[in-house]
Amino acid sequence: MNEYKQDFPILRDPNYIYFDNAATTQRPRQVLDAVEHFYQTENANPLRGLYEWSVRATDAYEGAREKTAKFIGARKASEIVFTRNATESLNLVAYSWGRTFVREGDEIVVSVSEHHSNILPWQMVAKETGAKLVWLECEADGSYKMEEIENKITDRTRVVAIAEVSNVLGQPKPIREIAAAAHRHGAIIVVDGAQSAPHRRVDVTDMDADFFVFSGHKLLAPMGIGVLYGKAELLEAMPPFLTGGEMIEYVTREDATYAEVPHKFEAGTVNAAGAVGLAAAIDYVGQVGFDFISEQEEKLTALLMEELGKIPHITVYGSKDPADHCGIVTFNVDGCHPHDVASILDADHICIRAGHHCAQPLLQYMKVSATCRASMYFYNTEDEVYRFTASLAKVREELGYGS
Amino acid sequence: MNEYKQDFPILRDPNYIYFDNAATTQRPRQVLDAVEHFYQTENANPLRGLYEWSVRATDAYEGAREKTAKFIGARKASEIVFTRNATESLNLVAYSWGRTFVREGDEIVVSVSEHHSNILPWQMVAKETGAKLVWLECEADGSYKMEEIENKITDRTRVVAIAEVSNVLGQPKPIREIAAAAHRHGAIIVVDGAQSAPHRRVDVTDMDADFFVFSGHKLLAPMGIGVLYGKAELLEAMPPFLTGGEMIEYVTREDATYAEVPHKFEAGTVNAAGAVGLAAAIDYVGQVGFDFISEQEEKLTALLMEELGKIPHITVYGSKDPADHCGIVTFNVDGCHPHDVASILDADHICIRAGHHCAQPLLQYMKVSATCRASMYFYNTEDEVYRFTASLAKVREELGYGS
Amino acid sequence: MDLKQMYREIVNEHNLHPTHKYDLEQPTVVLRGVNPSCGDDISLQLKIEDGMITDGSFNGSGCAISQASADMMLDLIIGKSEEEAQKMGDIFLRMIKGEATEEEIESLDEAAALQNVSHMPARVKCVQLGWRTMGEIMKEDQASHADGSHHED
Amino acid sequence: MDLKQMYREIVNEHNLHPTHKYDLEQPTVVLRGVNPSCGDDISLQLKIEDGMITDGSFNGSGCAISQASADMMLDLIIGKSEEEAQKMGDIFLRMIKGEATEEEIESLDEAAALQNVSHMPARVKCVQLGWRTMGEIMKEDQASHADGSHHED
Ligand SMILES: Cc1ncc(COP(=O)(O)O)c(C=O)c1O
Ligand SMILES: Cc1ncc(COP(=O)(O)O)c(C=O)c1O
Repeated sequence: MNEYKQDFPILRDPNYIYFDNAATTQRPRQVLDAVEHFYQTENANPLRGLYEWSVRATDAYEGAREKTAKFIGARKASEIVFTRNATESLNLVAYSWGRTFVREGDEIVVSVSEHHSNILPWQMVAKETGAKLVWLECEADGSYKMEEIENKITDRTRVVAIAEVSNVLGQPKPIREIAAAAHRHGAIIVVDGAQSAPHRRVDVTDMDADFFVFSGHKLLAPMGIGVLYGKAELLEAMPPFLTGGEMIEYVTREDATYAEVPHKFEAGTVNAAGAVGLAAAIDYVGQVGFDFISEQEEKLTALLMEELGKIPHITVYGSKDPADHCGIVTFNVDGCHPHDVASILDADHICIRAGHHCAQPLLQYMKVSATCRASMYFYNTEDEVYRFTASLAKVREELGYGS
Repeated sequence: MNEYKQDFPILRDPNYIYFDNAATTQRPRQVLDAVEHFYQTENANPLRGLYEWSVRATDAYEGAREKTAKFIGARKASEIVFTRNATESLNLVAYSWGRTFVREGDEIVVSVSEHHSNILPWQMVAKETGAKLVWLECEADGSYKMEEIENKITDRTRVVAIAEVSNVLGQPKPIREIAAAAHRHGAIIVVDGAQSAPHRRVDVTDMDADFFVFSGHKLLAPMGIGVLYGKAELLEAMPPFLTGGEMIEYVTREDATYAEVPHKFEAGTVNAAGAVGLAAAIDYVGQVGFDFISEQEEKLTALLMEELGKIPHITVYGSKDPADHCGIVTFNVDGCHPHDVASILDADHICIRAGHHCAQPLLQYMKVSATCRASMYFYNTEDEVYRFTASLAKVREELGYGS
Repeated sequence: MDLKQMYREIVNEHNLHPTHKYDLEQPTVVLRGVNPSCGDDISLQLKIEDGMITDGSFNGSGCAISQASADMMLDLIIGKSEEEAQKMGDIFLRMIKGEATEEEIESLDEAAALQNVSHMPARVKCVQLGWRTMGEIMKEDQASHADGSHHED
Repeated sequence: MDLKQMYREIVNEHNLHPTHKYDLEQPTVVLRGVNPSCGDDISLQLKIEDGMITDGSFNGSGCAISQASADMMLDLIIGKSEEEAQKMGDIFLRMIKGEATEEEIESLDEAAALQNVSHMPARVKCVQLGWRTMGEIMKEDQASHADGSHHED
């Protein structure tokens, strides 16, 4: 039994095995309580209030910003913009920075294992500006050779858009080296940290990311809060994206001047309660500690891969090294469509994902139309891994094969 | 004592008077519980899940969409797009519909009393497309003459962007007539319902709005969930706005085809818990009933205006008729800056707003740089009005005037 | 019937040993049906003569539910009139939406067992694929007939 | 000191009967300071001779706190050297951020009472307006001097 599990009300029911953490995590009591506490004691529209609740709401919101900045190693709190999710953060960069600073003939380097959220916005920028998308191709195990990186990033490159950890294969990329290559050629690097920030210590300053994004809901926080980190000088040079209340200084009939960074990018009433939940989640993760998180994930992944190896007719994708998975194991069962596999497992109250995982270019490259994905977090247990593999071992029989 | 007040944990402390409901409302126990229940029993990433929790999360999310559609009289649930707030909804319309369908030389009619969130996105569209902003001017009491409306809406008009209820003066506009004028000239009407949906029965079909937006947090729901209604044929003709996960069908390296409306407009992991909270809020409002809400607001407004009339040196803006205020009363105290007034009231635990209320063009037109605003909702009480006016009556003395 | 039972008793058989999965010799109409998000991709092939479905088959790939559902559908509609087939399709789709009556559901024979899927939004598209494709064929067919008759007026 | 007390005992007097609110005859430097969101708008006017602030005034409009704070600031800095004024400004701004020591705060005399405002984010810009404007004047002034001396080298 994992001691942390008790903090997660939904996980207290031992009948369910939740292995879809890369899609969204569960929320601990501490996060739910922090949000409740906000609504019960200081809920108000922050930032413009002249009364106690609004002042406290402002403090709570800006405090969450400070905490988030520290969490990912940003130099200043004002480099943190709160959004709805990683997808919105990436769109903000594409719409605001991309449409302004990318020119015809520029190249945007995107890795083939990107999530759709780090592909589609760049397809839009390419279309609107006349820039060209250039694809970083991965090896059979999902890794990227530095040679490929050095070849594709050139003086024509304006943006490198890349995930620190793939949501399909779980493999971390050498972001610091890729960032250095990008900067050598005068490009910026946009790092999708949706699958890294919950699992590894992130230091945006050390990796020298120009932009870094992640979603709260994949890191124990409530849905509806996401983060964009941007280097101060880049954020300052960018035009606003969404416009409206809270992000202005003066508005006349014809024009407007904008508030300072980061408020310039936070139009309309902010999700203060969501930010408070994120701050509580960061505290919780801090208490658990990334050492324990990595250790537990690696232990569970090693066990899972070992057990999967004992079941016939199973193909596991990606690296052979459990340390290279961030808790994500993607596989297929011969002759069985992933959706049927997931449905059969569901009958045993096991939650996994099946499909293209919002990474169709990668699956096209892997030449599979869909896969199963089990993704674990620190609150999962070895017992769950055993129960999962026991259930999976029966799937082919359940689907009519003579096992 | 108002029986509903007991449902709002934060309002149970009788020392505080919360009169900033136009900025954001408080949340009843029922809404907080619905969100907790979601996280404790069915939290998962909806829409792509193949297991029970995800199925239930999907049902909860899509159920909230159905409920929202019914709440505002939309014909189909698919005409409801969930966003973060009204501001994002308006930006979505401006970026997607506006940049695609507004042409050089077209006119965009905006009322002078609009909130910045319904002004700035249209300034952006005007700048990007070469269209022209045309201003509807109001009367001294904040009302709009049909004559002015008929004069400004012409065959050159492509969009009419207008709030059903002003957040400064509280005055409802004859949207049905304005929509008819817009449609006669082949224009669309974008209705900002941020201040109407919480206070009056809305029927988008009856008013014939092409787009209608509001924010959950001004209607008892959590922060971080907003609504865009759009007529099906308009939504279908529009390109997506944010792109990424969950809103696609096929993605290739060069291109993508998009999911059906409304999912086309909901990129990335959705805020299912927020939608669940909104559904609970709509249920709660349904139980209270708009008859009671209007009655209570009108009663409180009438009392407040009467009591304000007894205090010397006070100017109340807008209509003389309490029924024309949707609970919003904007005023100034001679010789006292609104920020000082709010600070003094805050010392008595009274929460009001002071400033430009994100409506600088209206304040420029009214020739004041800032005002005080008290905005009430059905859970406020006559006793609070008396205590508020008693405190306000002392403000000039507190600020050093011989009362 | 629980889900595993549904697979065991009905779906697997139709998926692994389909009666109608092959290319028809001389179909009068062929339509492709695709579920982009799952990758289900079938071609439905029918021979329609004088308003009667005299033969039919499907081919392609996809999950067990999409394949089995298409196979069961062909069991039901071969030998029926276009009208009857359309009515069945209508009942089937309503069953999946949870809107069909007991009696209607019984009329679908074996395919009635698929009603379980109505509780699985992610699988609804799979189970519907064959039926929706059939519905589109019928609609187009009628439209062209209607067109024809208008011309004759 | 609670907020009402702060108004009553200090702010109101400086707001309603400011000592330094008028246009200076021959300022050596004038700078406008604005808080867009509140509408506070002052012009700070100083006479600086040989590194000494020999006279000063402000004019404009705004909330009581912005006006009173500017008036109190002028009480403090007139007759002081630029350096001393800058140091006071630094202490004042740190006080509002909650980062000044007891001793430092005491050195601000009456203006120390404004520390209350540090708990009111919406008023922080008001209380800072005069001080920030003064700080900018000093910075520019030094920059031009530094420039000057460099030229002489
Ligand atoms: C009339 C009006 N429109 C739009 C908005 C913007 O709402 P939000 O800040 O929730 O996006 C508001 C509220 O501030 C409003 O009062
Ligand atoms: C690598 C990666 N990037 C981006 C996203 C998008 O995150 P969200 O859906 O929270 O915007 C995800 C998660 O789905 C992801 O795994």
